[in-house]
Amino acid sequence: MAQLTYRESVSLAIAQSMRKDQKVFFMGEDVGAAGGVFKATVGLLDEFGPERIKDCPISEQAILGAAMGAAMSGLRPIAEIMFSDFLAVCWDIIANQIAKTRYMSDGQINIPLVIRTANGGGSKFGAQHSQSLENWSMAIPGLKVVAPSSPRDVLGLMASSVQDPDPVIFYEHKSLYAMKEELDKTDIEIPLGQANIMHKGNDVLLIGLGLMAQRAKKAAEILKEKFNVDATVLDLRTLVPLDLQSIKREAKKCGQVITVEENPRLCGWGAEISSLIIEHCFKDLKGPIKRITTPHIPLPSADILEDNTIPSVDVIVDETLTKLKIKKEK
Amino acid sequence: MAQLTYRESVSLAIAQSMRKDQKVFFMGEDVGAAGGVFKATVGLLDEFGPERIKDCPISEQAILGAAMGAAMSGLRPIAEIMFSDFLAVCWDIIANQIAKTRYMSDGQINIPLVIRTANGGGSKFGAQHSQSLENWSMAIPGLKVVAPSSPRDVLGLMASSVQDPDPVIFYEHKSLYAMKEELDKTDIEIPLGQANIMHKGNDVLLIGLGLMAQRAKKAAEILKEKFNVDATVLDLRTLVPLDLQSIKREAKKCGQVITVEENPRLCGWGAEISSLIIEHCFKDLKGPIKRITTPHIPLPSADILEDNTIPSVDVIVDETLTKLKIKKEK
Amino acid sequence: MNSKNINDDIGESTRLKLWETMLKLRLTEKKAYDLFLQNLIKGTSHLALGQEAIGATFGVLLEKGDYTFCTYRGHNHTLARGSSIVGVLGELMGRQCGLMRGKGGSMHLTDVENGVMGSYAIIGAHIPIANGTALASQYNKTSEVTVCFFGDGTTNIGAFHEALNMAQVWKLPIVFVCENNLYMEYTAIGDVTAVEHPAADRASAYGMEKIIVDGNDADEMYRISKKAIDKAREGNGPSLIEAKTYRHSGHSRADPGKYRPDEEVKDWVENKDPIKIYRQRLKDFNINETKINSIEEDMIRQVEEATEMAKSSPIPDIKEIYTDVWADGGSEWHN
Amino acid sequence: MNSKNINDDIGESTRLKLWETMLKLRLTEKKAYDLFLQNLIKGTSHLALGQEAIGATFGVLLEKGDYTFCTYRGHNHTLARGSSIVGVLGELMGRQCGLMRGKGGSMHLTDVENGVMGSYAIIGAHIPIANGTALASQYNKTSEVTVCFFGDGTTNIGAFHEALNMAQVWKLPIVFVCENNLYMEYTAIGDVTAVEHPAADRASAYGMEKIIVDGNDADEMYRISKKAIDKAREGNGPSLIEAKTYRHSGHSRADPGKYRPDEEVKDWVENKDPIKIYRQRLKDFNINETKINSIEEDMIRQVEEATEMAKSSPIPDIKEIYTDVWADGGSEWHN
Ligand SMILES: Cc1ncc(C[n+]2csc(CCOP(=O)(O)OP(=O)(O)O)c2C)c(N)n1
Ligand SMILES: Cc1ncc(C[n+]2csc(CCOP(=O)(O)OP(=O)(O)O)c2C)c(N)n1
Ligand SMILES: [Mg+2]
Ligand SMILES: [Mg+2]
Repeated sequence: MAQLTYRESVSLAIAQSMRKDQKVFFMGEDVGAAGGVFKATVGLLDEFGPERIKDCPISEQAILGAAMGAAMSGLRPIAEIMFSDFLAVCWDIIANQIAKTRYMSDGQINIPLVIRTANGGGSKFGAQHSQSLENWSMAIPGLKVVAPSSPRDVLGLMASSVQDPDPVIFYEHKSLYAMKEELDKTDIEIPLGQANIMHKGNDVLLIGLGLMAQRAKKAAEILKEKFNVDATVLDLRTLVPLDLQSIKREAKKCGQVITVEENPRLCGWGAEISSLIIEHCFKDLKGPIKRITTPHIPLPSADILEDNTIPSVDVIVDETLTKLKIKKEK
Repeated sequence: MAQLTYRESVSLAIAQSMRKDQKVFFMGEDVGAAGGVFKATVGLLDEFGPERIKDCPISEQAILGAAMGAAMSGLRPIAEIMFSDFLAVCWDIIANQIAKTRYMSDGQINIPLVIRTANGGGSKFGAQHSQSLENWSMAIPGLKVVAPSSPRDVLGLMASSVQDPDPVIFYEHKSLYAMKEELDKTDIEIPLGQANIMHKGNDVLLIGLGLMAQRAKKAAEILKEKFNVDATVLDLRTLVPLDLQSIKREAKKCGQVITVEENPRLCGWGAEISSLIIEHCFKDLKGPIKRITTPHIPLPSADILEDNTIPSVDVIVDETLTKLKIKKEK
Repeated sequence: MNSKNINDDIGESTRLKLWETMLKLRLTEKKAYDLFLQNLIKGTSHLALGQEAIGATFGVLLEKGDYTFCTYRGHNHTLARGSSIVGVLGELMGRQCGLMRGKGGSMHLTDVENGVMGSYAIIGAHIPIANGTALASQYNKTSEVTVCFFGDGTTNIGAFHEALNMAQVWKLPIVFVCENNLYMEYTAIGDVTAVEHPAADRASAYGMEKIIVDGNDADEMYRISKKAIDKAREGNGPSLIEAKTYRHSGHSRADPGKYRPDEEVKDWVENKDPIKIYRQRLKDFNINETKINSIEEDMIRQVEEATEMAKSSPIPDIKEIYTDVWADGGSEWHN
Repeated sequence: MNSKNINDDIGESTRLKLWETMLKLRLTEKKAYDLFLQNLIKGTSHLALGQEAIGATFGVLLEKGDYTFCTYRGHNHTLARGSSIVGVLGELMGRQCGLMRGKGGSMHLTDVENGVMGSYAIIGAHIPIANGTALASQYNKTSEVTVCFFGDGTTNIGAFHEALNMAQVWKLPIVFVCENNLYMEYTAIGDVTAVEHPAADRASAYGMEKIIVDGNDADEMYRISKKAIDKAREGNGPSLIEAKTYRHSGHSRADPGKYRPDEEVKDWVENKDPIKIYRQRLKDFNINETKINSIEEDMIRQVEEATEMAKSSPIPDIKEIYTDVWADGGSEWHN
């Protein structure tokens, strides 16, 4: 039995992958000697040395370019982009190069690499250090998209991501780094494309990702306890590949669906899931699909503003009750 | 009466804006002396000189940065990004700076600028010069998103975009540059957020944008002529602001909805429209919303491959018939 | 340098302005640090204690209408331009009285009234943007100068390169100021940079002059910066200044700065502190000690008063979440 | 230079290889031009007629296993590494026999078997990527060298800057080759660049040596490039070479190149054509004219044969659209 934080799971997951496969190395800004700004890579430099843990200049294009090229010649790099917001400065390398090169080369080139990045809000870091950007990468053909919601999932999904022969963007949630979990073993694998049922029920399906999956789970507990509402909570875990089977099955079972997104409204992943459910489960739906999202605005910084912008457990509970036409006074 | 190509409309629209307002200037790569790679800015340098028509180095971040800063101090720049695919190399300036600065500054800073770019496929340019990327900018709060489908719309929407006090990404479709239209006047304005009904009918609503709006219109003509199907074709024209009123009204009227997107499937604008229609018109729908999109792949280059990847008029016709359960042999 | 022996090209009143400005910066940031410890400031915050001479110099030299662009480590540069202490501390505390009423936070201080065209939290992004206000001045044939501050680590990012080239090609009225505090976040700049002087050794790549200055000596900063500003204002194009300095504290709130050798920190704090240096300098120039001290006392009082004002300012109304995305004041994305 | 007077450090067999390779490049691209006119090549295409000496040199110098990265103007560099003419022409024509069976097109020629790690159509993007294969060689302690080709205009984009700095910091085994053909697309490089030599004048910003070479003289190219390759292979880090050259035709298919002064074009085509220069050079070294001519005739025949093969190759099956997005060979994004 080990008690691990999400943060510790990251470094352990990287270490486990590196121990198994000499081809795996890790690079990023301030990741080695300093152990990363989120302290999620502490200890790696000591164990693996500077050849496998590489501190980089502030040059995100150069970092991901080098990672891509190394992957093209058979290595398996893990590259850190400190905050997901900075994906924008290297977006060409990601969206136009890493994602498309396999296809354009007619399969001559494989790019087995993992880009891990700290994603999401809750830290009052303001609009340029708090975004939830899973949808950016979901929109790009050729990228796999992973967003673990617990220490266990970090371990299991990182192991699979590193072994995956395709490029993976691995979104770690900043507000989950401190989360703790008891684990009976740490050497686990969770296949990409397998959603996780975090709570079971027949009344309504809540679909979440990352922090929002955890909040949906808490909401489901409150809904059960206080309002006798039975919700299924589905943590998608990966957006690409998408566990469409589970989505369809649970949506059909419940007939009422709510997606819970941390990103701003327009073109979020919830829109895609919503359109898929419409396509595949139209007849089984008892009502419109509700999307809970952050409003379509940049994220504000002050406590009270940020707290009231990102969907909270209370908001999820309230919106679920509204959707099911249940009065809160119950 | 003037007959204008879409290409000529671009330079005329810019010229008209520049004649009216000394604050407007234009910058980009190879736009001045050469008149642009698509010859869409021919003549501007001659009329306005090098101080208002600025040829730039290959430095997209510097180009949009300068445009942003100039807009912050009250000018109204129009900046060209030669192909929309290159938005990726300056995505940080667009998504993190241009889009967010007004909000972060609590409204102290306005950024009235237009970024125009050649978008879309059809030219066999391959995966890095053919993308349809309206959805990238739709996902970013703080950006307005415009995509004209005709010479008239280029004129009217460019005029409004340049006058708009907020940043606008203006997607011109490469495959429409040669399109001609008779116009009785050229000094027109079309407000942002006003969709265009290109064809009227009650059986099915086809929602398109850019080239896909034109193809949907052709499909509607064939559907009428050959299959007696009455389709409404709604050209969204702008994704932000979105003409939600027209979408709702037409969706309710028809009860059957198809979106026609040129972008790859996941998180395209069609997903958002689909989820909005579900939210607002659930009871009026007679069947699931169908999304016609490019498959979720990078765009291939060879004629036959590209032609069979981007939704064609035939595909739109066929998918509409399938949706309405009409046999093609009719 | 024995200041008594040189001709006083700067003069007492300017020196006292430099002194006052440096104190404003130092004392406000020290207060910000206290407020963290009291948990009245949330989020992150990047102090520039020890780097005051640089921002202060430009604060004194620039004119109304001139533009400045700075980074997340921008409290100094903002205060130096004349922004109110309460506006800065209020923003850090997320209060209604904050420069952006809590919307932007410590990394995005903006005060257009005072020419502070924003603080930018993504490395390098503001350098091309700063070219834009300079371009506007050139386009309008007006004489404002734009100044853009950034760190040593920032010289390795692409936007830096693009912006410096463009500025020179167009001969823009701009001064680029690299504050070389020897570290990016926790990594020594020398470990990740191909040249010794991350900015100055690159100046020639943009056809610019190599300029290195002791950024902790306000007089030296003043002289060099004045030249660059004058050059820009006279239409003679951009300059790139590398100012050597050091931050006394860690990179950001959470960082104890342990990656730096103790002796190095000690040397900079004890022997090269710009405030200490300048206090001595004022004495060397025989400036009346009561003046020196009363400016300090006055500033201490101003900072205390501003702190109390900020503390008593209400938190923003949550309706503010939905304002000012668009120029119409709202956040609607549909009609 | 009077070649007869210098010691022949290159030797006949290498010279004939250079000759043969340059002809392969020239004749294939000329054929590509004919095929456009016949509308057998769609889309766009960027010829490098006149720039053959550069790619050819590296083709001759590099060893199996070495990596090259080039741009949309990359037919030359691809052919020079040993890729088949039919594979290149086939790809331009969108045929099954194309290097990527029509999926990539003329701007993305890739032939991993021959070390051609792709052609990249977004300016500058491939420079950081090229660092990656060099990093892999360093990591694996193997001795391959990576070579990265790009144009003069590319030196103004951010990725160039980031990549050159990183290469030097890590002492990567890579050679950067800037083919300065004096123009970006239609704009003279001098109009948009702060320095005279867009690459060489920036070398010092990355702690590298300033190297300028006549890119139309294959012997000069050979000597300079050999040094740089040897340096990289011996673990002594990167080099940046600026090779002066000129493209005979417009930027791309649609471009008549009218922005260039007639005399300038004429001078380069008539007096500085690398093929003409080298034909004379071979003669100066008393190489048997029959050899020279038979290599040429042989290459003409090879190109003709390849053209016929490519023409008769089928167009790809439309099922190909859905293959090879993922390493499993398919394009499914869900389970
Ligand atoms: C594009 C980008 N990459 C990384 C970061 C994270 N980051 C914030 S500050 C910093 C160090 C900057 O160093 P320097 O330019 O020397 O400025 P200083 O903090 O020393 O003032 C880094 C890497 C960022 N904000 N943006
Ligand atoms: C990021 C980006 N911006 C602009 C372009 C359009 N473009 C294609 S080639 C080219 C000129 C490149 O000039 P240079 O680097 O000198 O190479 P050359 O074409 O002369 O070989 C430009 C601007 C592009 N492909 N990518
Ligand atoms: Mg620093
Ligand atoms: Mg060139």
